[in-house]
Amino acid sequence: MNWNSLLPLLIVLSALVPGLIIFCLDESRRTLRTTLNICGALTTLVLIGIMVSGVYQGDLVETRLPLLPDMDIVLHADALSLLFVSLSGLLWLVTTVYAIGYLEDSPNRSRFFGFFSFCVSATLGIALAGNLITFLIFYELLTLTTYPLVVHRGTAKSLRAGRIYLLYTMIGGALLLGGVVWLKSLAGALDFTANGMLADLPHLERGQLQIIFALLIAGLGVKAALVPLHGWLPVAMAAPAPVSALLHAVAVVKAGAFGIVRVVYDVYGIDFARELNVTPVLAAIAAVTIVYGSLRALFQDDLKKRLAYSTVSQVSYIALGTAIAGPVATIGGIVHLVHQGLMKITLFFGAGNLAETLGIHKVSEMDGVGRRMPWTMVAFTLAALGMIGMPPVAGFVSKWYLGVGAMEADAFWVILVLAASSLLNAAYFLPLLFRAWFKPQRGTWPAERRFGAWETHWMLLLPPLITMLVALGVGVFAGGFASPLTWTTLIAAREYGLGALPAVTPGLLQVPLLWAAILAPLLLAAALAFPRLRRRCWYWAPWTALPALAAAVWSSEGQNLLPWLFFGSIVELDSVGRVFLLLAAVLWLTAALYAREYLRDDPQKERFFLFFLLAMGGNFGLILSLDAFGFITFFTLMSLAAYGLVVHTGTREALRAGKTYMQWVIIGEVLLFAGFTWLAYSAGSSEIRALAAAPHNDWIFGLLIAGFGIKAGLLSMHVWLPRAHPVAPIPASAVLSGVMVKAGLLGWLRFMSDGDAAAATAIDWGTVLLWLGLGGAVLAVLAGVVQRNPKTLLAYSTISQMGIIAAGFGAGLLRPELWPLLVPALLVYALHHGLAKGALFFSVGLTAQLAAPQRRWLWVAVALPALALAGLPFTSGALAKVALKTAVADLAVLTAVLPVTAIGTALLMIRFMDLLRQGVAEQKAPGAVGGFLLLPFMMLLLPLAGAAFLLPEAQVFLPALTVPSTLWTAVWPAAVGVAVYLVCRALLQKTAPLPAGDIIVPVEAALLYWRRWWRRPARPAPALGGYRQLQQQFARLATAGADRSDGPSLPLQVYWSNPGLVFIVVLFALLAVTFS
Amino acid sequence: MTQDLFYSICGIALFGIGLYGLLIPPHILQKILAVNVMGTGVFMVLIATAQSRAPAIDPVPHAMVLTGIVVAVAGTALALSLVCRIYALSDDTEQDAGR
Amino acid sequence: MPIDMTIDFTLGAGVLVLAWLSLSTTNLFKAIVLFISLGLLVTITWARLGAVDVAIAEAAIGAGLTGALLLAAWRRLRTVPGNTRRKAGDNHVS
Amino acid sequence: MSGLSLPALLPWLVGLPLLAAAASFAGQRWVAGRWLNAVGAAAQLALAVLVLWLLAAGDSGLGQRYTLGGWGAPLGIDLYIDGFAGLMIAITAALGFVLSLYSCSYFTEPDQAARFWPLWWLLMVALNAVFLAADAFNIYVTLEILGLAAVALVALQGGRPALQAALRYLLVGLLGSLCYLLGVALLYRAYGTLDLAQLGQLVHAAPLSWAALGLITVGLLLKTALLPLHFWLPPAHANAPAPVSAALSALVVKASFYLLARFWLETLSAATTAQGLQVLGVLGAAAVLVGSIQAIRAQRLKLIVAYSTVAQLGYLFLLFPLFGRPSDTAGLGGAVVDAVAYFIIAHACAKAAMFLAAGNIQRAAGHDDISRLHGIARRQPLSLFAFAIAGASLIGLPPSGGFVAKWLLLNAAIDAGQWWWLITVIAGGLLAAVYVFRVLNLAFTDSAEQPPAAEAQPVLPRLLPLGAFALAIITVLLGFNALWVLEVLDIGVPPLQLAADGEAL
Amino acid sequence: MFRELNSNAAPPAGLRIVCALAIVGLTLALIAAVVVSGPAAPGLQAAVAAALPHSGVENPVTAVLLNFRSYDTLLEIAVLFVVAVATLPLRRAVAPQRTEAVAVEPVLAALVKLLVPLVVLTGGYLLWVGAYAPGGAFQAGALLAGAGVLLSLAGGFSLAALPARPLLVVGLVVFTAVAAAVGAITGAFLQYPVAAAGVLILVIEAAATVSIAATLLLLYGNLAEPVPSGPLAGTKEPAS
Repeated sequence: MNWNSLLPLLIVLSALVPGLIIFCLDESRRTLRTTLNICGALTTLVLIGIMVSGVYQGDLVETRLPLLPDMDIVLHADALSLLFVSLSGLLWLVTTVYAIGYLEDSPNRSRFFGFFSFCVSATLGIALAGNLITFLIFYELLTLTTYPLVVHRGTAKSLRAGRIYLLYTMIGGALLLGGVVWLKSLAGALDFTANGMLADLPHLERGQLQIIFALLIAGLGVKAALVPLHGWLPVAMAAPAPVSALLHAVAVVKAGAFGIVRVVYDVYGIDFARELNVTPVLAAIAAVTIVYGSLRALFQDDLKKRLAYSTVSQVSYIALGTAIAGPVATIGGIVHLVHQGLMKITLFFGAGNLAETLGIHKVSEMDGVGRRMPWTMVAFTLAALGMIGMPPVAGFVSKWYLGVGAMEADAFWVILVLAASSLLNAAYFLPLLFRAWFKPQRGTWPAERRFGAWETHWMLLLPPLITMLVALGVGVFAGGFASPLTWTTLIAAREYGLGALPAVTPGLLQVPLLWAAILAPLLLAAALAFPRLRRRCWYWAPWTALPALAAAVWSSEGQNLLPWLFFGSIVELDSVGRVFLLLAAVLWLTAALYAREYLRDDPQKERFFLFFLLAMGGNFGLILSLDAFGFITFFTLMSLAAYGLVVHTGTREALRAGKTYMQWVIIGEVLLFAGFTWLAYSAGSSEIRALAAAPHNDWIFGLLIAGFGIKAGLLSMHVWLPRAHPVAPIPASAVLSGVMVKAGLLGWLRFMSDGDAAAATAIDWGTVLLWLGLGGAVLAVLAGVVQRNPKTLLAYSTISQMGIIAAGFGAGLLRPELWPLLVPALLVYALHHGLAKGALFFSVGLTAQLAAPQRRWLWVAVALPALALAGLPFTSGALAKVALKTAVADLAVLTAVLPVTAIGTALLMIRFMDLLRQGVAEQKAPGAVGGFLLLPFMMLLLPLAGAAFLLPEAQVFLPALTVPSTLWTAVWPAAVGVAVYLVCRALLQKTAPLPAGDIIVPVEAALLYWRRWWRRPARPAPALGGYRQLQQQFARLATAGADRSDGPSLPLQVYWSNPGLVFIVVLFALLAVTFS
Repeated sequence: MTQDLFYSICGIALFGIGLYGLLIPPHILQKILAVNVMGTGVFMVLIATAQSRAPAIDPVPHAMVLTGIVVAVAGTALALSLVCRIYALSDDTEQDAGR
Repeated sequence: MPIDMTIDFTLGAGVLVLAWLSLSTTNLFKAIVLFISLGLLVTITWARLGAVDVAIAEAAIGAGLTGALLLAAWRRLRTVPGNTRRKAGDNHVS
Repeated sequence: MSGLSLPALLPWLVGLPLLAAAASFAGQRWVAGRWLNAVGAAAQLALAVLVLWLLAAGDSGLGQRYTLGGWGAPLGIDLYIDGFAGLMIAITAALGFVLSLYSCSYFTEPDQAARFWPLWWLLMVALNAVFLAADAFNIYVTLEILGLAAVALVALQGGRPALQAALRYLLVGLLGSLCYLLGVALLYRAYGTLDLAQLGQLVHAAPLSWAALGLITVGLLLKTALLPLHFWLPPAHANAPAPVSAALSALVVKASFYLLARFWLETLSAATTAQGLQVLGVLGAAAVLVGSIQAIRAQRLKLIVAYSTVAQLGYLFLLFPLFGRPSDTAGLGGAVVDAVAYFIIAHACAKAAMFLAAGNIQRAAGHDDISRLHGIARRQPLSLFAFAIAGASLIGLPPSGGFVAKWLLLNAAIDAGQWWWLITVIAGGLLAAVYVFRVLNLAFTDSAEQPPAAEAQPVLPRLLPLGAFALAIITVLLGFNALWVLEVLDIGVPPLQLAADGEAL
Repeated sequence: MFRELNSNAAPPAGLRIVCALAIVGLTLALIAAVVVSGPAAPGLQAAVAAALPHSGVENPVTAVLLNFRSYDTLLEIAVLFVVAVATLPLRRAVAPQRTEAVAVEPVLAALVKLLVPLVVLTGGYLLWVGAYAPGGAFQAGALLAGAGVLLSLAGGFSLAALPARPLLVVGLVVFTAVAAAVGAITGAFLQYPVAAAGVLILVIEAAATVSIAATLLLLYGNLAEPVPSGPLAGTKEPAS
């Protein structure tokens, strides 16, 4: 028995032996038991490490013990088993530490840790099983050893849970046994072979094989919690937290999923399974489970039950990944095995901490818990975001690969399912985070326990942080050397017999300045998290924008490539990027300076700057990154951080605006995610230039336009903008309107500006965009003019300007040959608008701050940006308008409408100045030192005047500026605007202001009415018991929603209860269609 | 109707009567009697078989019957001692004779 | 019908009748006495069938000793102290 | 090893325990006498292992035959041993050894011990004699010893329910033996010989042989307690002292099954009909289901284990339908017999462990009513753990011998094409899970609301839980290497050495 | 089928009839099988006759019992031993103290004084004649037991006085010892050397007679002599 053949056995024993010893220890021997536990976990990890290196050098690591004449117990280490073994080993160590802390002084711990070690040894056995019978042996052993853990507490509830758990798993085990025996009698030895053992046994009878497949999957489905068989999982929540953490994240559920992977790939072989057309059925069941699990999670008020249903849905991703035939989907499925484990265990640790330290079990009790236990909640938040699929956490990676894989197997409905489940995940995770961070603490905690300096016992705090860091690392360094993703690619290559999948070539770090620009704000934000540093760091916030400014002005165009970051991230400064970076740097710098003064005495200023800096980092990253993963990561970071800015003031109005903002952000995210995966599939790589060049079909165009349109405030998707911008503090509004909105334009330019890419589309997206832009521009003016609050007016002005830019871009789509002239025009226009809008927002702040005498000469300063925006000659506005007019000279409809928009803008500007003059802007405490506010304002005016002209792109339009005819075209619209305003000024005073967010308001009213109708006492029960129960759920939630109506609980969640039902019907219809 | 056939039939009849006696009558002593009667029936069949070749008596069944008788008496003795111990216990614990 | 067949018939019939009587009677003592007489008749049958060893053994053990044991047991059951229900005399079964 | 040939050892397998019985009866005076018995049991185990090793080492692939008294088959009596018999003897010796050790510390009163040990050794004599027997009438006598010794052991502790159960067991035993004897008498009348091997050659389908087969089968079914005739087993096994009920459930009922298998599949196989085999199978399946249901409903711990025996015996009877009409294999070979033999061994160890554990719990708590046994885990952790492991083997969960047996049985069922037995086996496993885990819940019901009784709980001697645990460990080990056991099973029945005078009538 | 063992209520009439019919049917079937199968097959008398000269005794039954199928007899004595051990406690529990003297009937006493020596003599004769004519260990043993019973009935003699332990076990020990010794000599367990067969059989028969008599007397003794009321001495009353 040389070393290699002994290793797997040693690993399984290294978990078993400590268990046996611990069993014999009596209760009082705490230290011995702890050391034994930890040593056992460590030795296992070391052995796994040795085995991994062994397998890497390619030698065969296998233990073979004779059991029956024609069958023996085989423990074989191949790539797939190593992945699961290392996951189990790592998480076992972490969970042991957690369990020791958690069960500090509870009774019969020897028994607990004994069975705990047995359970892990069973899991390791399952991972290393080399043939189906060994798998079955350890699978049943797992049932036996986890039962005592579930009933550990001995209360009536846990016994009931144990009974139900046993009922399900026993039946599952029986089915599996039946299947395995039947298969053995048909196919003889059941060793796992690379691409399926049954493939090369042609004579087997198909009907029987299908029934056997059904039996095997049913048996495994119980543990993998596929829909009809998932009943035990939520009930098993009665177990103590470490048990549910281990059970649901690592051992039981993963064993089921791992089993399904083994059966589909190593017993049947993926193509043979497809030939039997059993995999589509599995895919359908998995899809239904995903949606059903998420839906049920929506209605659970008990935290652990919600996490349990989330597990039900998440594990089915793995089943879905395996069922869709294709190497990329396989990678997605298998890598999710690891990622889901890491994220879910963090969530359970978090839940356990809350229960153990504060006695919180219900979601409704979680208000303000972020403040009380910041570090636990940080881990919880990151894991939750990962579960939703937000980059850069691990969840995104697997969803990305699943999406692309689905495209590859052209199973379009899978994308739909992924998108839907991401939305549902958001619907049931975000309220948790919202309550934790943004809602004040209600009353005292149910059962609070103090643990000295730390928020909770160090053994309870360390594990979630470790697993969170690993989850983050796995996500961020997905392309890295030893990441699970690389390992799974190796597995998929083996399964499909392909050569190694295209590895990313390493590059060197050419321009360090670019990374400095991105990382500076992020690092400072991280520093803000530490209470001691917090008091001093917020003051340095503005200087973090300097690296970006330097990069924009001086750095040469260059690219640096980090293969190990994300999927191989590319950071580059090209001509388009430079302009945006310049605009962003200037605005973030001035806004930071302004904010420093503006929020000097605001108690929450550290929190404001935390989100401010995160948004800044996200913005710079967004502009510079040229790989899809990086782009969407920073895009998400910026959007989420902006939420913090919007709800900063904490008023009811701010929270309601924040909610709308978040809803639309998430919809945007999902649309972009769908678009990108589709594009990545057709491009074959995740590099943006390749994506841009890849042929776009209608779906991709529609998704990208809508996704970026939401950010750019395109008509019908702009509703969140007029609500969010005004409620934010001035510097935040400036940045929101000035820079963040431009991200939408940047997205369009990056992804859709390539001419021939649009060839494959049936719909003429150019005209659509054109008319949407122009419509937006005109209607926004009408809506803005009647506003009372100047900031809302400015918001509508932004929508109008962005409408013009969108129209310009639409023109480009119509006539690709215009691009060389049109891009610089759009850039100049964007730059001009950003700077002007920033200045205007600052001016609103200034008017409120400055004492009466200084206000008089302020009008001169305010007039400059307002007139520039209106396009007065010799101002950057004129330059921008001229540039645009020359670029689209031959598009009659555009040239006709431009002057009208000019008039509109002028009208808005006059109205704005009038409102300012009436001093209706919200009064700030007078006497604040205005001086320091002036400095940033002045700093903004300079570039507004000078920069526009110095831009290389602007040079080509300069000569046109001085031609008399352009002068006239710049002046008459302003004049007409002023005249119109003077005429109907009286009328405007009287008209009631249109509520912000115009067209969304009636929609919300309709939804509220539907909700009240739904909550009427239920009608006499229809015959369908199941439907009755589902309706009960909705009704109970609706009432629960009502009492939380004081806090703006996500209507998205409440409304979803009804459309959710509709959605299921649609989904079934769709499935029926695909399979008919 | 040879002699051994007749006696075999009588033996089997005795076995039947014994079986009836074992199953129906209520009192335990009668059951023990029934067992002995059945035994006698089986022995009659054996002895009849031994005697089937009239002049040449086959000694093996005789030996079997001898052993059978001793075993029967052993069984009966054990049964009776158990019955007595039950009665000894039952009378000072419960009064009714039934238990 | 040769002379010996009549003997066999009478012996056979006697054995069967005695067996039936012994088991169907309700009076225990009568049953035991009938059983002992059955034992004696069987001894004669064995002798008739030429199995002398067996006849002696049956007489000594089958009829003699088993009868003694049964009678002793019956006496024990009848006179167990404190058993009010049992009337003296026949221990008949109600 | 010329001197030490296998046949020479066979009589000693019976002789040794006989002498031990006499010695233990005579030597009751010495207090330390009990531990001598343990030494005797060890000697017996050594002998059995030696026999098995010699049997396995034999290259002829066939067992050995031994003529007692040198007179040869029809006239004298022979002993013979094949794979199946060898294994049964080995398991009897092994369990005998462990149970003897257990009994040394279980029976503390001198009077009870004095009566226990001789009866225990006689039980061993009977068991070995049954497994070695090759003569029909000899089997009758061994069955009698087995029956009477078992009854005496059940009645050992003299409680009222025990005595009544013993009496009922005795009557059933006597009825069974007499039916069997009548069957043998009819066979002797029809074929004139008593030796099983000769009968095997002579028997042909005739009304008399059907009648004989019917009687023998009813007799043995009564003794092995198959479903309709099982009413006597639960009270008997539940009320007997722990080591006795362990021996009864694990070995005694198996002996009569072993004989039934020999008669049906070997000796009287010519007279058997396919429908008869199916009926036995169906009765077995019914036993599994009804036994399990009754076990689920039972309230007393030992009663549950007893009903579980009735259920598990049902599995054994699946041998008959699956074995089907006997081909000319060299006796009882074939996959089905492997499965059933392995089942017997696994069940023997598991059931013995369970009864010992139940006995410990009863002695520690003073009663064995489940509803009042909360917090027993704290006082008897090792026993409950042994009960759990043995339970896992009964259910057929992997690391145990039960799983391998169930696996072999399922395989045999599918190979024989009668897949419906599959459902019975799996359903039986699930039902077993219900009643085993019903007991295991005791381990987790914390006894907070019922503080342990004030008076000191009787502290059990250390050996008792260890005995149960040792057997449980054997069950688990059986789960790991079935190879060796299955090889021994394939050793066939030795050919018939005709009597010296050569002619068989 | 089995009523509550000793409940006095007779089984309901319906069941009795059904049972009776079933049993009658079974018996008739067996009888039919025997009748149909015709004459019995020739037994083993030829083989016994052939081997009788080497068996060391003339009486074929004794030859079969103690030579050809001596293993059966050995196990049979073991059966007796089992029952003896099973019913032993009653005997020892009663132990020495003599219950009140049983009224001695003069007539019976006189008869016993005459009969017992005669019975013992015939017992001895029966034992010896076993080798040549019908007789043998079991019959002799039973006869001696009969004598014992007579004595006990007569009241003059208490069975408790018998030294139970050695007497019971002597038969078994002697038989096994001889079997083993003989096995060592002639190579097969229980195979007597032809010359010494007769003597050995007689020795075994003597020992067997003694232990059979003792056992039977013991069985009768514990039933006949009144047992002190109350639970058996020595049996702990665990609610088993």
